Order: sequence, then structure tokens, then C-alpha cells
Amino acid sequence: MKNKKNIIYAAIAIIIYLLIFALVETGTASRQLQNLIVPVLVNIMLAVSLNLIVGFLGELTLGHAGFMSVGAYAGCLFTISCDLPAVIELPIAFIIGGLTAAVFGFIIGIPALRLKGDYLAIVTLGFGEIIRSILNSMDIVGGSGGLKGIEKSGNYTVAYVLTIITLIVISNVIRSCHGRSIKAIRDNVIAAESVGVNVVYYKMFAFVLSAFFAGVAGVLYGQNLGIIKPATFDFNKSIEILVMVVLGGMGNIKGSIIAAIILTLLPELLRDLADYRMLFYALALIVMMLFSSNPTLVEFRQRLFAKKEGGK
Amino acid sequence: MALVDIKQLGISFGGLRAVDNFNMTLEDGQLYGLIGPNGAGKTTIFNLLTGVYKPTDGEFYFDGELMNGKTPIQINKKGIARTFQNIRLFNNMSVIDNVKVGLQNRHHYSMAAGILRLPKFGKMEKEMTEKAMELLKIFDLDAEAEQLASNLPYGKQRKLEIARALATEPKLLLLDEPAAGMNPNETAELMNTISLIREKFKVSILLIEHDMSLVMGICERIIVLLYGRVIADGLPDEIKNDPKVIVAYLGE
Amino acid sequence: MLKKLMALTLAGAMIFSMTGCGGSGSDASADNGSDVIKIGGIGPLTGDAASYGVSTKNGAEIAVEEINEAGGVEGKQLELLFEDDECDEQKSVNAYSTLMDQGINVLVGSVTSACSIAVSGESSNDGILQITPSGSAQECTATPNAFRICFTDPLQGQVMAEYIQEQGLSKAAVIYNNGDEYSKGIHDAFVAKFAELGGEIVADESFTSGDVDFKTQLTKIKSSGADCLFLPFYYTEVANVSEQAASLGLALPMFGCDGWDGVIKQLNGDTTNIEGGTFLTPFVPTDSDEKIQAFVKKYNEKYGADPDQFAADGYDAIYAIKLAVEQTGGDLSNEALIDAMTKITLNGLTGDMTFDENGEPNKSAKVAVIENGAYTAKN
Amino acid sequence: MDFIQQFINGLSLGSIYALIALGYTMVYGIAKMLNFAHGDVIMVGAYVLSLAAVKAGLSPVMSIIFPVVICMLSCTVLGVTIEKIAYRPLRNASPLAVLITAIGVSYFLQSVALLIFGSNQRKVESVIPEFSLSLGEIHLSGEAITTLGVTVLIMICLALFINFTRVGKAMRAVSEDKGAAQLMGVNVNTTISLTFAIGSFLAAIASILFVSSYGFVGPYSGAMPGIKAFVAAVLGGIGSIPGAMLGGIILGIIESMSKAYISTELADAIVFSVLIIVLLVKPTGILGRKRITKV
Repeated sequence: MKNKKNIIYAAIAIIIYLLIFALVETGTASRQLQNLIVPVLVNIMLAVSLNLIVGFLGELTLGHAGFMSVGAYAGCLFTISCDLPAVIELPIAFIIGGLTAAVFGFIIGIPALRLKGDYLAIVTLGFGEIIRSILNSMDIVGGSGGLKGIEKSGNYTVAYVLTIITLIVISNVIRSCHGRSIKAIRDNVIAAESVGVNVVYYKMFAFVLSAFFAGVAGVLYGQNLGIIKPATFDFNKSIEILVMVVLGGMGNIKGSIIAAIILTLLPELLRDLADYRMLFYALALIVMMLFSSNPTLVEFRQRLFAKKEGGK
Repeated sequence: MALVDIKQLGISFGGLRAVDNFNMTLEDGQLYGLIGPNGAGKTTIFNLLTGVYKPTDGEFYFDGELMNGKTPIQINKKGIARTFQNIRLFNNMSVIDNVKVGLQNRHHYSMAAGILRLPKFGKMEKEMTEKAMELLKIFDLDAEAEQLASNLPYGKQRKLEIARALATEPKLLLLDEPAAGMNPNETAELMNTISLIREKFKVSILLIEHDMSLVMGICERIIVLLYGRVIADGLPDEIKNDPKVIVAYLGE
Repeated sequence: MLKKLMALTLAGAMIFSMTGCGGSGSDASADNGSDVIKIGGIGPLTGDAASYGVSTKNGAEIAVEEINEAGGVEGKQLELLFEDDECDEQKSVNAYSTLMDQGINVLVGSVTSACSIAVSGESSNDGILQITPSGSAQECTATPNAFRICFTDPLQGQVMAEYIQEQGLSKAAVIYNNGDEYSKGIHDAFVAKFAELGGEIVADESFTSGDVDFKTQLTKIKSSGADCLFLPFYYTEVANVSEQAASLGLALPMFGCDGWDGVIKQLNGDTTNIEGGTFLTPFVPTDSDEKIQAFVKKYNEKYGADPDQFAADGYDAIYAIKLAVEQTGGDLSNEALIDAMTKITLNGLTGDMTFDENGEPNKSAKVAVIENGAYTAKN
Repeated sequence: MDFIQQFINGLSLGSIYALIALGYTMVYGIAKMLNFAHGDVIMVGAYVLSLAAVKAGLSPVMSIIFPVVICMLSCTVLGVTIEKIAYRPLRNASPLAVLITAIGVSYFLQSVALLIFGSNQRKVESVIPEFSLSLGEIHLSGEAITTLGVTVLIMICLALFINFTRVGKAMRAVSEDKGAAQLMGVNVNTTISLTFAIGSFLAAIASILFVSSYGFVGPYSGAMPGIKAFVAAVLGGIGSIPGAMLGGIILGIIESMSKAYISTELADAIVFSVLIIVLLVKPTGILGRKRITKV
């Protein structure tokens, strides 16, 4: 049964890729859509990787953009300074970006061992801001003007492959004994320790893995745009990713994917509203949260759901 | 040699002496009861034995090894597992996954095997599923294996906690009020289950309980705690008739 | 299940709606014979930097209206499509794609440097003429299709360094916005040039975007022995700095860059604390020049405020396009337009200019002084 | 000499942070939620103040009192309304859902301000009579003196209110355990509404002093001070009233000192590093109470 499910997923992944390929290569897709494919995939990677910390480990962090930025800078610096063919250069850049971010994930994981909830949130927010202000004052990476002249070698195929790798790795981790340990820590740290779950190790692991993919996503972001600047990776960016995770459902990978798609496309589709765009986005955010989290509404939905089940 | 050897164990919280001069010897395979009025320090002793609290004085030997200062994880690996007074399940995980987390203590595969789905992963997961189902069957939880733990009724949650503790293959099982909130029928059933697992898993048990019928019914020895001190230690019949114990429970 | 289904439908509908408009978009761009010239504009209309984008858009709109009222260009009417980028590079590129779908012929934007650079990475592949009104970083014109209206940052810094030393001042204190490339670019060039000319930078302070308290920096400057203060950043913070300097009793002659334009409005016309402040600008709204006065009047009627330099840059960008189209005789192909850009001479609000092959404007800078609550041009 | 002046600069900056942090800590301490929109309520207050100041053609005293009162009223009403519409339906939802909603509210207020007032910053005249203290080279502005005084006064009043009045006790009860408080006859909804009313009232005072000190307001003016004040509240121990005061002052002084003597570029990084170090040593902030989890 499990194998069957995997085959279905693989089939879906291939069909979606073929669909993208067809839409882009035949020119059916608008420029707008073609252009949005990579950002959507970047956001999926970010949301899914953040979900590992927020949804599965149950720790609130507001510094995901920080991981993304160090990854982006490390990976893109490598491609700038290196002159290898893209086939060799790109994978190395992604790995360098990922590993650098992972190192920062390890460092930021340390306070997560001691702090919880809102305190951890503010500390991770602080880490993100520290990274940003250091990047701002580092002239060798372009300072506030950003790192320019990155070869634009990120295309939708590369992005798609990376996204699929991210999805496979994270969902496989979640559905393995390691993932169970991470979820056990989320549900009850004391009980987890009492059955021998190595809390320190798994907390660190979740932070490192999550940071790794955020870093890879950052490299992809840079490779796609050709320029990265510190101001992009401020805490608003972290919040943007967090909103995707919360909206998609904590600990729900499919939800993160859908939320990332919707929230990336939504502002673009709202362009016609011009000045009212941000207002509408804010309202949509509030209404969606009220709808998805209000206890009365949640109960109502569950009743509806239960009825359907019963009807079958 | 005794499985558990506790010598003059004690802990203070600030000025409060929660447990003082606690001595106990538990032989392999024994079922020991730990009783006492509320606030006597019973759960504190469990916390000391499982490394949640660090004792301020005294020594605790398990299987001949000094356990003072070891972390809960190390202690669990050595073979002590416990349940909690206020149930602590992994609420948002399925019943079977709760047990599997316990099993992982002894059944492990590498990260690479998990991510790349190497043959080892399939083999171990299959083995774990089988073992977990076996355990769940003992506790009559096999029908609910795929349910969320939080959706189980209270009595079954208590059972699941015991199943999870057993999954770590302990030599010593600490049960903190396993019959709390159960009706007499459920309690009777629980007594059977406890006897059964003693037989089947060859595990020693230390048990905190207020339900005297259960304690007197299954415990081989009983230790009585009052204000952090041991006031009696002996066979159920001795305890039943100990004037100090009667005073402690009924007042003078 | 219901929620999932809804979400999936929503996502699907979004994608579908985007493929839907694809067909019509590519048709329009291919259509050269249409009687409308579509000009795309990109800039921040929301977010921290919104005021720059809004001004640019307003200025450009006035130019488009003027040209259309006068009968258009080569018999064609102009249409301005302006998209928001929130000063975010990704969103800027998104905006560019949206505009390309609508079949734009030329692009004005983006207003800010980094966004402009990100967009030119895309636009250079399409070969479309891109004119950034105010992207002042060196790299904004790196691609062959990119031109700019404003000065580059280094140029401003160098000119100001020379100007200040001509006033007989040699000990400069500088504050700059470390989070803003524009400010840092001017600062770096200024510091280098000032030292090269024999001056001394006695205090070199920075702040980051969003800061409102400058007392610490000013206190340091106060005891540094500086004889002048160079403030290369935008008017919002300049207003803060000038007021706080006064409250600390720091009274040094102040110098700035073209970002100062707008500071008087910011101060509600009360310029006591910044009296005599001198800055480099291509555009002074009080300039007696007829063209400028007409523009200021129209802008005031339409938007109820005095135009700033961004508005003037936006206005000039549209006129540059008009001249280029006239030069090609109505040929809207990318190559022709880009080629035409180097041949035109624009008598713009921000000065008379020609463009070289690198996309840089050749124009002279004006020095403006704040006197009695108004900008006074000084040459 | 410089050092003292820098210290005073830090103090005046810090007292603004402290004032905003008091509002944060008040709402967090009782309603247990991060009101991310607090900074934006301050921004709205500043706009209201500027509008009311322009419209008033009153006597000198009234022309100060009128805008101040209008500002306080509208902030309080705004705060209570936000609570009622956006936060109350989520009373028992996950803290994260509430956090995201608060962020939504913050974006909402910002974009409304942007639509109404445009993106340019607006100058607001100070409502504090002009005076200043000068001791040789050292300057202390009237705004700084007033802010510091008001902040200390509010801190004392708040502490007295929370500890010694009936309503204050109800608030503490709600903060300890909503369910138990309800059982004991405390109206949780009213109490939390009241908390928001007070929190927003404090935001109004903060906005009056903030714009009086800095003179300008824009749609995004509330965001950065909001975050800094949040950091201050956490540094001092969130939920603790003296902690907010202490955290704000310390933050202001650190920021000012690191700008003056270490690096202006890295001042923010230093501020956040101090926060992280403090929290690593004392996870509940300087004056925060430690909560023991019972096993």
C-alpha cells in the first residue's frame, strides 16, 4: 500500500513537471506565470523546510529569512568567483549554500535548547536581524547595495528538481523513526526524554536540516534574480514564510505546498487592485486565520466533515 | 545483587526538604508499591530515579551502576521506563506511533536509511510495526492503532502510556498512579494486565497508587512515605497493620 | 477534505487565470501597427519606499497626458501601465513579466537601483528599451538596453566634495544610511574625493533605514571639530537630522545630495534649522524656468503637492521615449529605439541631456540652496 | 562630557522604548498574546494627533489638551475594536494563529494609513511646551525630560493598579489561568478588553511623546519602534512592568553607547546580541518570573 502511494506521488510529480514544461515551452503560459514558477518553487522549499521546525518540532522561529540569506550569499559568491561549467558549478553552489545555512542553523539551534515559545521567536528574529546588519556592513559582499552580477542560471527545471528533492527528504525524514522522535518532542518533551528520545540531538537536527534547505532555496532565489540584497531578507520575509506554514496547517506538508502557491500568486493576481492590494492582502490574512482557527468555526467544519464520513 | 539499591537519597528545593533519607532495595522481578498521602514525595522519587531531578544527596544504584547525575535519556537506555501521573502521551501522533517512539530506543536505523529508504528502513519499520502491534494487542489497543492518541478514552490513554514505556524494553517499570480515574472494573482489568506483563516481559515494577485494593492485591512489598520520609517498609500485611501508617492515613 | 479541495481549486484557478491572459498578451506585443505605444512603469507604490514610486508615476502620468493632448507621438497615443514592486527585486521582476504580458513597447523603471538591476537581467534578454528614472547605482545601466535619467551616485559624491572644498571648508563630518545603496554610494565617492583633494573626514557615521534617532551620531560629530556636515540621504531623515542637530546645539553648514529634494515640504516649510543647506539637484521646483513652472503648476493641480525630483525624472523619462520614437520615425522595434536613444537631445526638467552608449546621461548638475523656506537655484 | 551626553541620549531614546514596551508587556502579561499591531496603533495615534492639532483653533492650553484627548480616545477605541474583531474569536486558538492575525492587523493598519495619508511622512507639531535644560555642553530637551517623567509615572501607576485594585487583581487572575478565573466569577472577555483598552491608551501616550520627540509620522513609523520595544519588553522579562521599564532604558543606552563607541553600523546587531546573551543566561529576561513545569 505504501509503495502504491509512492508511485502515485511520483506520477503526480512527473505529470506536473510535464505540464509546466508544456505550458512554458509552447508559450501558452503568460510571461507572468512563467516568471512566477521559480519564486513559487522557492517559497515551497522555504515553507516546507520551515514547517519542519514550526510544525513538526513545534518551535516558533522568525529567522528563516536569515538562513535563506546566508545560503544565498554563500552559494552566489561561489558562482561569481568560480568559472566552472554550470552543470558542475550549480550543484556545488547549492550544496555550499545549504551547508553554510546549516552551520547557522546549528548556531541558532543552541538557544532553542533553552528557550521556548515567544522567547525563542524573538531570539530567532534577533539572529535574522544580526545576520542582516552584518551583511549590510560587509563591503566584500556588496554591502547594502547587494551582491550583483550573479549569473542567472536558475531555471524552472533546476528549481523543480530541487523542490522535489526537498519534499522527498523532508517527508521521508518525517515518516521515519527520526521524524517520530521530532514529533514526540513537539508533543511532550518530558515524555520523549523518558522513552529515550535524544532531545538535544533531534532539536539540533531539525534546525540544521531546515536551515540547509532554506539555504538551498536562497541560492536558487539568487540564481534566478541575479542580485541579492540584505534588505530582502528582513523579518517580514520570515513572517511571510511563517504565514504560509500556518495557513497550510502546522505539520502538514501538502498544506504548506498549497499555501505557498496561493500566497505567492495571490499578490500577483491582485495587481489590478493597485493601491488596495496590500489592504486586501492584510484582510485576506485576517479572514483566513479567523476562518481556519476560530474554535467555533473549526468545530462547525469538523461536524460537516463527520457528516460526510457518515454518509459514505 | 539487587536490581535497585537506593541509599539515603534526598533532595531539597530551596529550603524545602522534599525527600529525605530514602532507602530502598528492589530485587529483580519484584513488584514494589510506593504509597503515601498527597504531597508525601512519591512522584518526586520517581523524578529522582528517572533523572528529571538531580538528587542533592544520597546514591542510587541500578543494576550495580551509580545513576546519580545521569540524564533521563541515559537512564532510560539503562533500562528504567516510567508513566506519568498526569498522562503525557504524544497527543498528535497515532497510537501505534506512540509505541514506536518507545521502540526506537532499541530499534534504530541511520538517517541515511530513513531519507534514502534503504532496505534497512523497510526491514526495521516492519519489525517495529509487528512489535508495536503485539504490544497494543496485550493492552487491547490494536483496534485503535491508527487513531490519534488524544482521541482515546482516558482509561486507554493510561494503558497506552504503559505500552509505550514497555516498548523501551525496561528492566524496571515505574508506574505513577496507573489506576487513577478508573472505575473498579477497569482497575481489576489493569491488575490483570500488570500481572501479565510481569510474566511476559520479566520486568520489575515500582508502583505509586492510591487505590489500596490494587496495591494490596498485587504488590509484593510496600513502602510508605510521609512528608518525604519513609515511615514503613514491608509486606502488604505488615503495612496494613502498621499503626504509623494508619495514623498517617486516618489521622490520630 | 473540503478545505483541501477548496484550496486546490483556488490554486488551480489562479494558475488557469494566468495561462488565460497569456495568449492575448503575446499577441499585443507582436502587434507593431497598433496606434498605441504602451509604456511600462515599475516602482514602489507601497512599502517603505512608496513615496519615490508614487512621485515617479505621477510625473510620468503628467508627461503622458501632455503628449497625448498634443496629439501623441508619430500619430500614436501613449499609454502608461504602472506596476508596484514594493522595492523588492523579485516583485520587480514579477511586475516586469506582468507588463510584458500586456505587450509594453518600452519600460520606465524600476525607480530604485537594486530592482532596476534585477529587471535589466530579464529585460536585456528581451532587448526592450529600459530607462530607469532614478536608479543611480553604477550597474543600473550595465546592460546595453538600459539607460538612466538621473546622476550616478559616485558622480554626486565627487561633485559635492569639490563644491564643499571650494567653499573653503576642509573638515567634513558625514552621516550616511548604511542600509541604502544610494546613500552609501555617494558617501564612498565623497569620502575618497574629499581626502584626495586634501580635506579631512573628521567624523564618519552611519545609520540604518528606519532609524529616527540621530542624537548619538550628532553628539559625536559635535565634538569632532568638523566645520561642515555632509548628509547624503533622503529628505525624510534629513528633516530628522536637522531638527535634532538644532536641539543638540549643533550648527554647522549642511550639504546634501539630490535626495534632499522634498525636505521643505517635510518640514512644513519651517526651514530655520536647515537654513543655508546646500545640495546637488537636477531639479528645483522654484526654478524660474518656464517649463518647470508649468510642470509644477500641473502637478499641484492634479496631485495637490509640489513635485519632487522623482516626479521630474519620471516626466523626463517619458519625454526621452517620445524623442526616441520621433527619431525612429515611429519604428517601435527594440533595436531602433535603443539606437535612437543615443541620438536624441532632451531639454528636460532635470536639465539638458544627451545619452552615451553606456546609457549614461550627460547633463550638468545644479546646486540648490535652502533660503527662507524655499529652494533657490544657484550656479 | 561626551559620555554624559551620549548617556542622556540613550536615556531619552530608552524611555520611549520603555513606554511602548509597557503597552506590550501589559497585553502580553495578561492576554498572553503578542500584539504585533501595538506599534501600528502608535502610528495611528500620531496621525490622529496631527489631524486634531491642525483642526483646533483653540486657546493655547486647549490646543494642547484637545488633540491629546482625541488621540487617547481614538487609540483606546481602536485597540478595543481590534481585540473584539480580530483577537477575541481566536481566544482559544493556537498562539501562532493569534500571532499571524496580529501581523495581519499590523499590515492592515499600515496599508490603511498609506491609502489615506500617502507615503510621505507627515510633520507633527510637538504638543510639549518648548523648554530644555543645558548644563555647559550637555543638552537635555523638554521632550526627553517629559518622556522620562511620564514613563516612570505610568510604570508606578500601572504597578499600583495591577497589584492593588479589584480590576487589577482580576487581570492577574486571568493571566494565571483563564478557566479558573472564569470559575471564580471574573469576566474574562471584559477583563481582556480592558487590558487592550489600557494597552492602547498607553500606545496613545507613547505616540504623543514619540512624535513630539521626533516630529514625523509615516505609515511605517510604528513598525521599527514596535519591534525594538518588543525586544525591550522581552529583555526586561515580558509580563513584568518594572522589567519593561528597565529593558527599555537598557536597550536605549546600549544602542546609544554602541553607536557612539563601537560601530554605528553594527549597533542593531549588538542590541540583538545582548538580548540573546541575556536570554541564554536568564531565559525569562532580567526581571521575568520563572515558571516551573510540574512533572
